[in-house]
Amino acid sequence: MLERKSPLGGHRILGKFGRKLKETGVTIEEVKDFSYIEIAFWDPESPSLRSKLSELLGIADWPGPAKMQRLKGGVLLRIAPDRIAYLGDSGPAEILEAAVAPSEGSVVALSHSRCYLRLGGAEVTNLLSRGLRLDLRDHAFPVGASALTEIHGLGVLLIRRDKAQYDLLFMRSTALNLWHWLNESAAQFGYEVL
Amino acid sequence: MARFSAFELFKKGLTGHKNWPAQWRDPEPKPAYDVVIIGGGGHGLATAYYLAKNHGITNVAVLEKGWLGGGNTGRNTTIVRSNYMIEGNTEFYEHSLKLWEGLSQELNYNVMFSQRGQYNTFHTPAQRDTARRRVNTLNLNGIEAELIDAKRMAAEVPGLDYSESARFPILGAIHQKRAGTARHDAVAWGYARGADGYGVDIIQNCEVTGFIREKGAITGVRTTRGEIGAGKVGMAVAGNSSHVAAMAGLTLPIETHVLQAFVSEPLKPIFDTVISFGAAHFYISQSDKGGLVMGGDIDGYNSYAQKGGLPTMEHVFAAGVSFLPYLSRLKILRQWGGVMDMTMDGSPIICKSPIDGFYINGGWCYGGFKATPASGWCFAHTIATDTPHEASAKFTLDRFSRGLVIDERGAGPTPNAH
Amino acid sequence: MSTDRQKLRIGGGLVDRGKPVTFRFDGRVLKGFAGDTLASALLANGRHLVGRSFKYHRPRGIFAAGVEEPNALVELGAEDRLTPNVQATAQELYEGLQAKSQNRWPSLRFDLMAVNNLFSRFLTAGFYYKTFMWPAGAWEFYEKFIRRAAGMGKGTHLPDPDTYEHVHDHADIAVVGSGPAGLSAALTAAEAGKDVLLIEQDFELGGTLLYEAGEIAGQANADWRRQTIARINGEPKIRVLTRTTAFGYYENNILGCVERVQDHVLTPDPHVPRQRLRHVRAEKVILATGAFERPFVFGNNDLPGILLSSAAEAYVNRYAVLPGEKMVLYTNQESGYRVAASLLERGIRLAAIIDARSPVPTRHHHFAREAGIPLYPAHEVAEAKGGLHLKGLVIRKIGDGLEPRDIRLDCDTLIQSAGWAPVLHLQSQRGIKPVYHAALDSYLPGKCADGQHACAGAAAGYPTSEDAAVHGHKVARYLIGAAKTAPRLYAPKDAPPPSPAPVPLTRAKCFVDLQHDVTRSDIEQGVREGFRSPEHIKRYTTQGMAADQGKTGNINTLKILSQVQDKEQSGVGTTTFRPPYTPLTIGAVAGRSIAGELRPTRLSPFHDCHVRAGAEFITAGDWLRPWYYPGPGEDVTAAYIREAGEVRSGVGMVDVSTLGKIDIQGPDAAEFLNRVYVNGWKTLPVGKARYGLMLRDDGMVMDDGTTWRLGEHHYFMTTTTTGAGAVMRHLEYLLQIDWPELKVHLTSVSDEWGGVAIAGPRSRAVLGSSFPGVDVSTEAIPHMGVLEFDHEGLPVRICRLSFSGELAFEVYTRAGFAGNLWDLLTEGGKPHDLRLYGSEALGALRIEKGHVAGPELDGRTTADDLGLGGMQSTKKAYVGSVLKNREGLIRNDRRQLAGLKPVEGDTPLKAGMLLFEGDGITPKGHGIGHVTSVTYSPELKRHIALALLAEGRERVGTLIRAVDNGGATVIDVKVCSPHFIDPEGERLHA
Amino acid sequence: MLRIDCPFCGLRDETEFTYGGDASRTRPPLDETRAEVWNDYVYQRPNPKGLHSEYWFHQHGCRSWLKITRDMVSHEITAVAYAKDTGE
Repeated sequence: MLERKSPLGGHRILGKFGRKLKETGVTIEEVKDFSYIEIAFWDPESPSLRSKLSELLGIADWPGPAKMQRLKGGVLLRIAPDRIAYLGDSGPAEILEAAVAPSEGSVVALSHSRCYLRLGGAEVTNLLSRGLRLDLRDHAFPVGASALTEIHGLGVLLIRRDKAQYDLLFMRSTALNLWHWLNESAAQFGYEVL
Repeated sequence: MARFSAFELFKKGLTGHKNWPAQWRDPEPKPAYDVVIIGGGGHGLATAYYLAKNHGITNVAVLEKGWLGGGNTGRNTTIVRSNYMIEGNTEFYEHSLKLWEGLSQELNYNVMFSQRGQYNTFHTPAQRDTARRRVNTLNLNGIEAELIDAKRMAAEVPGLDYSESARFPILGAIHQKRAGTARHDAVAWGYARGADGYGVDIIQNCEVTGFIREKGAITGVRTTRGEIGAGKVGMAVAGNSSHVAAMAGLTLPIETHVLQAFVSEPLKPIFDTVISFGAAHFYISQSDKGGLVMGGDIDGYNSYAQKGGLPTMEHVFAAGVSFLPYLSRLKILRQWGGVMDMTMDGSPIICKSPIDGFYINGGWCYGGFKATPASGWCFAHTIATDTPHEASAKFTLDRFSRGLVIDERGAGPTPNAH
Repeated sequence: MSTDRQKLRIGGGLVDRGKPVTFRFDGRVLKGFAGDTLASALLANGRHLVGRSFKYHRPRGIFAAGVEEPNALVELGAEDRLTPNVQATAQELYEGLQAKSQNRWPSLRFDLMAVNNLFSRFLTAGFYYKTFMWPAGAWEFYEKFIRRAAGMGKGTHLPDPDTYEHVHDHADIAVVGSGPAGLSAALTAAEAGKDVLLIEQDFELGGTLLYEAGEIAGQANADWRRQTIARINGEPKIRVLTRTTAFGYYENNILGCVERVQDHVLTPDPHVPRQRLRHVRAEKVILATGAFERPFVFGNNDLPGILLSSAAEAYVNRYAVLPGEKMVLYTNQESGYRVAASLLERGIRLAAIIDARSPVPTRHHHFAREAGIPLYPAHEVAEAKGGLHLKGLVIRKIGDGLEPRDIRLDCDTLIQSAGWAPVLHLQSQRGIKPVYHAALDSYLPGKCADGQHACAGAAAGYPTSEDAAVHGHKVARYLIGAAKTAPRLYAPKDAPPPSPAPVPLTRAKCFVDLQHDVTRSDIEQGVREGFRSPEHIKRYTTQGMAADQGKTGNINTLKILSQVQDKEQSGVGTTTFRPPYTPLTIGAVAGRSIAGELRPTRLSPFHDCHVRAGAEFITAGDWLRPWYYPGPGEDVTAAYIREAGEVRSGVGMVDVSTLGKIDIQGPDAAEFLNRVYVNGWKTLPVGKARYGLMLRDDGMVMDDGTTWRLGEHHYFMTTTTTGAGAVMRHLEYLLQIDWPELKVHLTSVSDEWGGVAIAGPRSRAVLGSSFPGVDVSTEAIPHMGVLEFDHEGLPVRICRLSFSGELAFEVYTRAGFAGNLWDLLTEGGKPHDLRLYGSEALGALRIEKGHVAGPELDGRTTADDLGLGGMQSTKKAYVGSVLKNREGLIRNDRRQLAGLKPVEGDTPLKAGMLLFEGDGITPKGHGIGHVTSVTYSPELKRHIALALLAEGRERVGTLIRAVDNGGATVIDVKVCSPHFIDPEGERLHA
Repeated sequence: MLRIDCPFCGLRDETEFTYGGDASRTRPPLDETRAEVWNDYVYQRPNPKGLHSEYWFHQHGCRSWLKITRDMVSHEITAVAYAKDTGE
């Protein structure tokens, strides 16, 4: 098995950085082994297609706009009117790739084009408000919400995993710009790269 | 009209400045004029001035919906230069610069044209090649300009980020010595006073609400101060060209966009020239009062609001601080916006319209202020003689359908990209 | 030399005597306390003179106690933290603070520039416009002196060492200002369950409650403030931002705010930004911004020692500082007496009260009598007397037909209150004009039609803290929907008619704009000269254009305009308030997107490989690309010539990952391509690629690239590096807007795939050794053939295509495996001496071959101009197919792609040279073309170039001239085909 | 700053979008050969000082092209829809 190289490369150094505070405000962890695929449908509302895929993936329902649907090994996200994305272990990705016929839609594997971080800590929402223009208050962006948006001029896919945990998926070629922004912005809270 | 001079200033100073007359009259509109110019900004006033001065046409009214000079004339970053590369633009802007050089004396009004030079930086070898083409074009058209390297630039302009490791390293610049800045309001006032001196009626608070037509031709205008007959009607209403032309039934190849400008707190001399940055849209000069006058890109979407938004301001200053890191600690006093006609090729329009009796001057994009004298000169010529002036002959309305666009940036029919 | 004695410090106040602070002003070591502003600390030390005015360099002192201060501007800090034009009245004092006075030379007390004052009668409004015109071109000479004398503080050319950031806030209700109205509004909204953001520019909450005497609900202001703040601190729904100024109010209820995080410490924590620009998005906004006190206009009203009465109250009650020892009040309304009473409460008895009203209400007479303060009813101040400080006043009885009789009053301080001006800057920024209310002689907020915001408290005209607190509460209830109707603005039923502002008869200067030295007579002169609109007056006299933007002067200007023109004040109009409300630090606006982060820097997945190989990099669009790989002692020229030669004679490898890549799928993909490219796509078989050219709608070339057919309904498109984003957007536009009937899906895969080109006669051999077992023969992969396979887990896509004119292959893999592919190819290339080449050599090779790139695809060229006209199908319609035939685009004299060879082969050409006929006539004008791309051709061992040349194809074989340096350099060149090497494409098909 | 209520993503700042210009025009059919028709489509703009129909691309969001009605003076947005659904 070849190992997929992270675009963060040697720039991701483990340890504690920034302000020395009693509590480390933010944690940053890179998720390295993941699958990310996007499936665009010709008829995204087709009930037969939905039920077929829901059954294959073992989920009760299709994710609504800007929502994530947890499934075994990953999450399913509705990222555009005619498009869903899957993020997680390779198993469901392979099932989806095999299951969608060209007459139903098109599948594009994009795992290599993305960098994937998991952010946590008591100050994580505060940190994200330095770059995200979205309303991250609990009622506006609850656990389970997802959004395609931008930070620092760079497109990101954001998922709220938990009250104080977010996933951030962004493009490989500009990953270091986002990484620098994240490190500089997190310094005031004290942060740890896990 | 009292002639302005140091002596006059001295004399009137002794009597407490009680004897200065009004710089222009405030007449009631007459029933009809030989020529009516819509728009009392720099371009309209200059047109009236040159109609009178160059063509002897003095029965002229300039109609201004607000106060004269209240549009883009007083809302720009005051840069004057003539470093345009594409045929049509090159000659026109040089014609304009030459007029600027004698304007204060011509108008007997100090427009404070300060030829402190302008630098246009480049940051990649490809940009240097384009700069070389531009400089060669200028030089071979008799316009002084120089391609200078980063070393010389660093010696002449301190405080920029000249490091080779900069994200957009400064490789050099086009330098035009004769370029500079002028006091924008004074240009409108000077032309107004000049035109008024020839008998032109400048009528403020007079908005045009429609056109009077006879057999298809335009023979006058309806205004908030009544109907005014006109032998010819010229329009110079930057930002509102589409709006006014629509009253005449014309659709133009123009979109209106807002361009912001910014001025800093007053500072002792800290920046002695004019710079436009080649890697991101940002330009800067320092006014005589000490404020740094800065600008950048248009906001990017059609707008008639004379104010801009935060995102563009942030882009402008991200670029500004990247090139002049010392700007960071200084402060902005004022943010404002002007609405500009952006044409589909980035170049202006000065021509007779398809409607008899109606003449168009508009579509100035970023170039309006520096164009003021030549715009007035050429538009007056077009109105007076019904033929284009050679310096503006290419600025026709039919150049689009004929494929004769003057696309300085090569951006194509995308107005917000010019 | 240091002194601990703060001679004008008194008891009480809110300063922290447990925390003494040492600071410097103009080099002198002085003491203050935590809780002081720089201004209050200076006053405590008896220093009133702080700066010099803009034009006449007259001495100026402390005038206000807040952000409306026009005079007390100082340079703060030193070296790279030097910050000019800081308002001493708004600057929190901190240990180690260093400040300097400005705009004076050689010293503050003795300023030689004050000579301007002597000539001031000639330096009135608009004087610049009337002189300095002779001789022509001499303006720059005069200008130098004028510029040196103008300006205020000094900046530095040193880069700012501090950082700044942006923050995005969301709230149900944003409250600007924490005076009585703001505090009660915030509390009301929060208690109703709303998320509230309370924004205060000061370092303490409370606004006027910090110093003003008064009562709210039976409690003293100070007590009410303490209790309310305690409630606010205990309310989880309220977030409080102090030291934060709402500087701009934009569409969609967005407030631009700047938080001064570390402007009150000497050495900032490097991990924390100095300031934050906060974008506050609130559903509703409450503007509890207070009011500014208005000064009077009288002779020498700029002398140090003359200040606003509210400022005096603040200095006494909040900062425990006596502004002066013999204070006189000049007023025409109620609040002046409130201040007098407040001072009296602190044991400070005014030396006199001058009241411009006639008659003065009886209660004020009573007050003055009981307090033992001489009252001068119906009197005006004609003129102030003094040098560097106020020494006395000349006052007169106001009245018709009275022989003016001067009364001289000795004093060292004048506090004045001519009325109030609600702070309407933010509302006005939303395009809502303030409305003049004659009964109040003041401007009140205009109507907010959309119900998104409201002004509260003093900003709505309410004069007392109690009224303001009640109004704040009501406004909050209205905006959260608990009350149906908008609370009224202040409209007292029995308001006394305002007394007209006195027009003093004096020869002394009566200032309207203290910072810019604009006087009443400047305005009168402007009006005489025809400048009647407030905007004209502002521009002609520069009133309101100083750093304070006329916060205390604008209304007096409007009053004077109304008097001079004998017009109703409501008909005079106003100037427009624009952001920022107070001066805004540029660094905060820029945030973190500066320098290396101004734009993203895109890195190829092979980036580390290039670094290891010693590449020099260059930017291409947002990308960083290997420019060349220097050998020992090589510069870019030596390196690219070697690299290009190695490709021609052997084999080389170049990174092509920066090309835009688009995955195209769907049953209508072929039809789609057929519409967007000029050439035909219906017949391209699976496993083959084709070069395609796209036009814009106007018929100009937009982009080019190859598109590979991977499957029945599956294509892989490449675009140019710089065109990638625009092409993707353009294609999505067409699919979503114009041709939604086409079943085509697009996905950008630019970052998913990384690739290299292997070019040169031995390229096939490199592939052979790198992928043993894969058939790379001509039969298996012919010209434009596509191969997809998996090599030991490595997914590979290969297409045989060439940019260099040599036999070449583009080899792609998934980006995370780029390093693996690199290693595999380098290893496989070893036996064949595989070399690396960068973008410069790539350019040389494509020029030799006559391929067009950026300099030729400049947005002004047609396919025919580029010699690609033959590609354009005549059998189908495509984007741009109609407009490309406009007369101007098919003229014979258009500039066409041509090759150039200098007659002397060792003479280099330069891109950007202009071309002229070879007729010997002095070159002039735009010429007949220009050189677009140049290189030394290792193959031909000479310099060559591509050009866009009028009738270029017909000129092949003729001699023309390339001109540089404005005509000083003229090089004879021969026009040739742009295809310098292998015009028949034999190598390509080898 | 504009805020656009993307029918898919919800209310977002203008910075996530790319402006696509006037949406009152309709692209002529591909087989339209009259230059004047194309010329009008490519170059002429009504540019009203009032309600303006325009395209915006949700570049950093769902990548939908939207058709928006916006007042060019007040910048108030009165309608947003997928461009796909508003075609002829």
